[in-house]
Amino acid sequence: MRWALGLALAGALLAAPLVAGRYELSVLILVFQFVLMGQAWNLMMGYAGQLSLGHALYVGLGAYVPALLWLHFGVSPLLGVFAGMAAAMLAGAAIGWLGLRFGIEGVYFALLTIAFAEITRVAFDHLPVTGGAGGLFLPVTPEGRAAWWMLDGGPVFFYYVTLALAAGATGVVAWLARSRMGFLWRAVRDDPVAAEALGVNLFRARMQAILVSSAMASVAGVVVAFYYRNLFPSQVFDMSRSIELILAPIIGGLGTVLGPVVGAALLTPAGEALAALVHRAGLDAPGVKAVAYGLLLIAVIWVRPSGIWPWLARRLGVS
Amino acid sequence: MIMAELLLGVVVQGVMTGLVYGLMALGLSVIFGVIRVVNFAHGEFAVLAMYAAWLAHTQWQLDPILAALPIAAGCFAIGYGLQRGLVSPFVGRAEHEQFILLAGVAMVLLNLLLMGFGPDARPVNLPYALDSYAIGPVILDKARLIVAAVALVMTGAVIGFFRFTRTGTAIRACADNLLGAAVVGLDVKRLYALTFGIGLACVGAAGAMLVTISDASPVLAHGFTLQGFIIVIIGGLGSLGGALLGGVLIGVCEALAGFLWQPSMKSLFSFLLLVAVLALRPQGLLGKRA
Amino acid sequence: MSALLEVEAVSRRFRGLLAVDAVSFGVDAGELFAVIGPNGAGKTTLFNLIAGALPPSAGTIRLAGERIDGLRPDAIAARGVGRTFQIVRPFPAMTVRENIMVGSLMRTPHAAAARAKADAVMERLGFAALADRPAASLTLPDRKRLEVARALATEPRLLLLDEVMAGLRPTEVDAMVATLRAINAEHGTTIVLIEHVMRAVMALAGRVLVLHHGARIALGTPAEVVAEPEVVRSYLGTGPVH
Amino acid sequence: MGGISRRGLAAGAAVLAMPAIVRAQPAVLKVGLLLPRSGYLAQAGQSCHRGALVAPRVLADFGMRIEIIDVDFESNVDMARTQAERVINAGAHCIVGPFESGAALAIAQVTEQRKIPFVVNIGAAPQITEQGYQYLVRNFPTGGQLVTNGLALIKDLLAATGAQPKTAVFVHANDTFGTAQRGAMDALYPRAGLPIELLDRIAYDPKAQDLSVEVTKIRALNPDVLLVVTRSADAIKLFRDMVRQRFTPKAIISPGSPGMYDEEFYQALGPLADFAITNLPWANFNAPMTKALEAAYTPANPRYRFAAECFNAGFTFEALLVAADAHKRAGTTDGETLMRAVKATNLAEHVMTGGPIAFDAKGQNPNIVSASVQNRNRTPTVVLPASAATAAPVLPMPGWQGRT
Repeated sequence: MRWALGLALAGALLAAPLVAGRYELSVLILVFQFVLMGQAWNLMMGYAGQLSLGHALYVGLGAYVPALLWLHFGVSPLLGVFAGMAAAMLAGAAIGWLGLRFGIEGVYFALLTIAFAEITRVAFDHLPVTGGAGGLFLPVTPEGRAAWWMLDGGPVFFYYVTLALAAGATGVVAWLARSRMGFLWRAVRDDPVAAEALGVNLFRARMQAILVSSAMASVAGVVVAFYYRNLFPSQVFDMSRSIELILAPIIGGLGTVLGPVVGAALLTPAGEALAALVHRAGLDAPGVKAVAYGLLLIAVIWVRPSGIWPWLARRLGVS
Repeated sequence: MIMAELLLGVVVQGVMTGLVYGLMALGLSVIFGVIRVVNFAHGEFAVLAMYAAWLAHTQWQLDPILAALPIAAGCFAIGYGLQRGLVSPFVGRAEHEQFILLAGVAMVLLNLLLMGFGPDARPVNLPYALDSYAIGPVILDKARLIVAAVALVMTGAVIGFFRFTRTGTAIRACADNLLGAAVVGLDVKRLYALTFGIGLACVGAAGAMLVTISDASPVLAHGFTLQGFIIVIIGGLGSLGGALLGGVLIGVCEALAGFLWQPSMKSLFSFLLLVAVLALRPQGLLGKRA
Repeated sequence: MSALLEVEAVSRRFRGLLAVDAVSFGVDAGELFAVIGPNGAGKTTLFNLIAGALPPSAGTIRLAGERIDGLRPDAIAARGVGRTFQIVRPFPAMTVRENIMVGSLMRTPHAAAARAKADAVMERLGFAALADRPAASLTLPDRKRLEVARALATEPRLLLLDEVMAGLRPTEVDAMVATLRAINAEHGTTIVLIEHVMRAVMALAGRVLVLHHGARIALGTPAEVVAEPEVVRSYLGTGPVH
Repeated sequence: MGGISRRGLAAGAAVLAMPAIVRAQPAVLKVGLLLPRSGYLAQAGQSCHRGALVAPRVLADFGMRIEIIDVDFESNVDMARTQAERVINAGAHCIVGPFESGAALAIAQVTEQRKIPFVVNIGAAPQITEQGYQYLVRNFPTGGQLVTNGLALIKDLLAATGAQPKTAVFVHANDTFGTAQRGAMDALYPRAGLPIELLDRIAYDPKAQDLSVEVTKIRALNPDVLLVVTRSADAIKLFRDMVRQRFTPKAIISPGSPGMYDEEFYQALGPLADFAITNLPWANFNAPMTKALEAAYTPANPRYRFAAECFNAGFTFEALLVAADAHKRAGTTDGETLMRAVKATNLAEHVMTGGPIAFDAKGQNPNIVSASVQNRNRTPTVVLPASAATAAPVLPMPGWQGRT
């Protein structure tokens, strides 16, 4: 039953471009991006219990580094992604080291992550090599000459790229959740003192979580850079980005493999549907949609504080 | 000599601006310090108060400094109701759940304000808004001077309330030892609602005062929240004097960085200051060690 | 037999209060050893010093001849010291089996092996039926057993048990005593336990250390220490009431 | 590129040669109008939107029929892209918007792939027309063009008034637009041949709550002229603090930026807003189409003055005009044909200052010229070029004190 359901879903996702229009694909591409970023955040917060409100930093570095490498040296983003990963992990290591070395936890740690994202934003606003606040622009190749190894292509191409990345991220989370590392992270999240008494090295466990999470988030950056083909520090590193990407995992269900998937699959289309609904109802006042979206968030967290997926899984009997 | 005079002027400006920042952060500190809930809708409520002050001025020619009192009262009621009706079940729950709740509140409030007042900044033009005093090389604006003075008085009043009134003492007891407070029969829910109300009243008064310096506009909200958050952490969780001190530190730090360095990079320095405080004195400058 | 654990003149001070006062004792490998004393005698602090949760203010602690004082708790655990907490600390969002697997994963990198090990430990402690329950839903006695199971799963040389019998019914106490005895016999696991349930102490411990106000006031077989007048005065409460 | 313009010409010729029966008006042109009407760009987005709202009526009077499908992309690039797709699904034959360069480039990829014309109303990043997009045109100057024209007008201002300022400081917001302008200034100022020494360039954070230190810094340099690139909220703060710190430059001139002509600027500053000068494309009030737009705009937006809003409203209207005119000439809503017609645009009759609207091979309109607009009695007033001027420029500006 479970396998049949999973296979049917996989088949539907693979076949979607045959039936879905471009608009639907563009929404799905967004969904997959949010799944990827949400899974990265889910690993760090949901599994290792470290609250980050600065994940835009890793996404942003993952966007800028491959973009710059491609722009200046013609390096394929398929290679550049690893450089972006390294940069993001370096930033994660710095934040993690500070936080762990000085015992900065909880809300304080969250603020530390915000501080680093903001510091990076201001720094990038002033770096000439990144185009500063004026932005970094990736040239567009004419249609027909788009090269997949340069991560260039139409919506169907990006649909499959983001689908693969989202599925890969979910697979990695599923694997990690059952691995030794995942167990230790969850132990540290639930009770660091007890975990340490059993022999878990807190520093190492938490650092691993930060590094894996920042690396995964940086992959989403490559898509941001090469899908939109322009980067501005004030957009890429903005705190609202960090906040946007944590909504799906929380609403879907933190610390579960499918929570971020369910969250993204509900929230992004919900936002689109609200926009369309508001338009159709003739309530074309700017802000109506955001009010409705805010009320939706309040309602969901009120009714299902631990997220929709754990509840749904119980109802479906697939927990 | 000229440089020294200029620097003195810049530092004084930083202190004044910082006191305004501190005043803005006071309400966040009250709520965060007692209920341990980060009010992510902090900035939105400040903007709400700014619009209220704008309305009071355009409709009834009420000076924002006078309007601050009824606006604070209104915000108190909103805060009390909000805690009772919405936030209460989330007290003591995971931070991310509180976060989503209040981020949702912020989103609703901000966009209601956008729908109600539009995106254009709403100015309150007061006869004294552009007055300033020159004391030697230092120039002091009248509006900032008034707001800074109110910041000091208000902080004193709130500290006094928490120290010398029965309710205030009871609220502090809740903050220090929740279980103990419940055991000795304090109505924690009511006290928390009062605290949220008082916190929002501070935000309301601060927002109302702020229109003497800055125009009401929805785009301000995010900045207020983030800055308030930083100031509270730097000053020390639950320390009201700390909020003021944190504000002044940020104000002076940004003013000096802006003057001696590039102004567009000044926020960088407040974040670096924050990182330094987190690392070296995580409980904040005036906070008690946990 | 050589001493597995050697505690020498260990003290711990909390802001002027001497919680552990120059305590010395040794525990031999394979021994069953109890620490008793009235509330506030410093028993749990002593455990925290041995397990590394607190650094001692003075003195040395050796495990199999190597100094372990000042090491981090995880390093001490890695050397084979398992402990339980008096105020239980389960991993609430994880199931009972997963809780125990965290322990067994300290000795194997493979989740499957760790799972098998966890199942064996659960079987041994008699709560295999609870394997898939979230730890947060357990009753207090079951949580105490979970503490023991989790520590056991790390295959410790030295097991520090902090009041694991408290709240158990007499039959359950007997079962736990039997289990600990069996573990001790089969694996040669050295067990040091803090216990208020005298029935268990008498049945289990070969030697007993008595602490009072942080200081050692007696050390010997259960029968010996019970006979000490000072122990009786301080602990058993048969002396004059102060 | 030459090939493209040849193709464009051929297409234009083909359109002209079509028999009249085919050129009969098909169904109305549906235009997807993407603007940031909420979020952090809401002020500008709604300002543009006000101009667009009256456009169908005005265009109808000129014999062009359009229908607007409104979309608010919430100042969010993700939304800009998905909404572009949605609005095309909803039947839009072309897209107009989006006020912001990042969103423009996100939308451009959609329109390029779907072969739908995209007319950029406002967005100054030079890269928009440097990316080789075939389905994009921009009826708005690039940052470089703005600054070039802006600096040339400063020269004219000095000549017209006889003012001889010696020094200047350039102050700009460190955002996308401000940084682009800074880059243009760095490149162009030395070659502009202005007899004014540029003492320093100061970048400020547009998110800053307070600009008093920035003003202290300017005051310490004591320049004769303040060159500014701002947005209105920052401009208001800057002016208030100059008044408080009693610093009066001889002139405050923007070489091409919003800020000092927005309605909220006048509302907030009253008489203090006067005499500031902005050099940028402006509505040509002598043009019949401008008069028609103003006549429609004023009753529809009683709370806003067309004189203060004509920049956003004018460029947004013109973008719609470009689409409507192309549709009229092409006689079809088919994307490819429509785009050929857009590229062949040659509109002598329009709203903003400058020559006829036409696009070069890259899709850029090179014919836009700036005017010098000075605030007089809280109204932006064209003072240069003389041909369009309704008043003479005043330099140096009077002090803050005693203004009414």
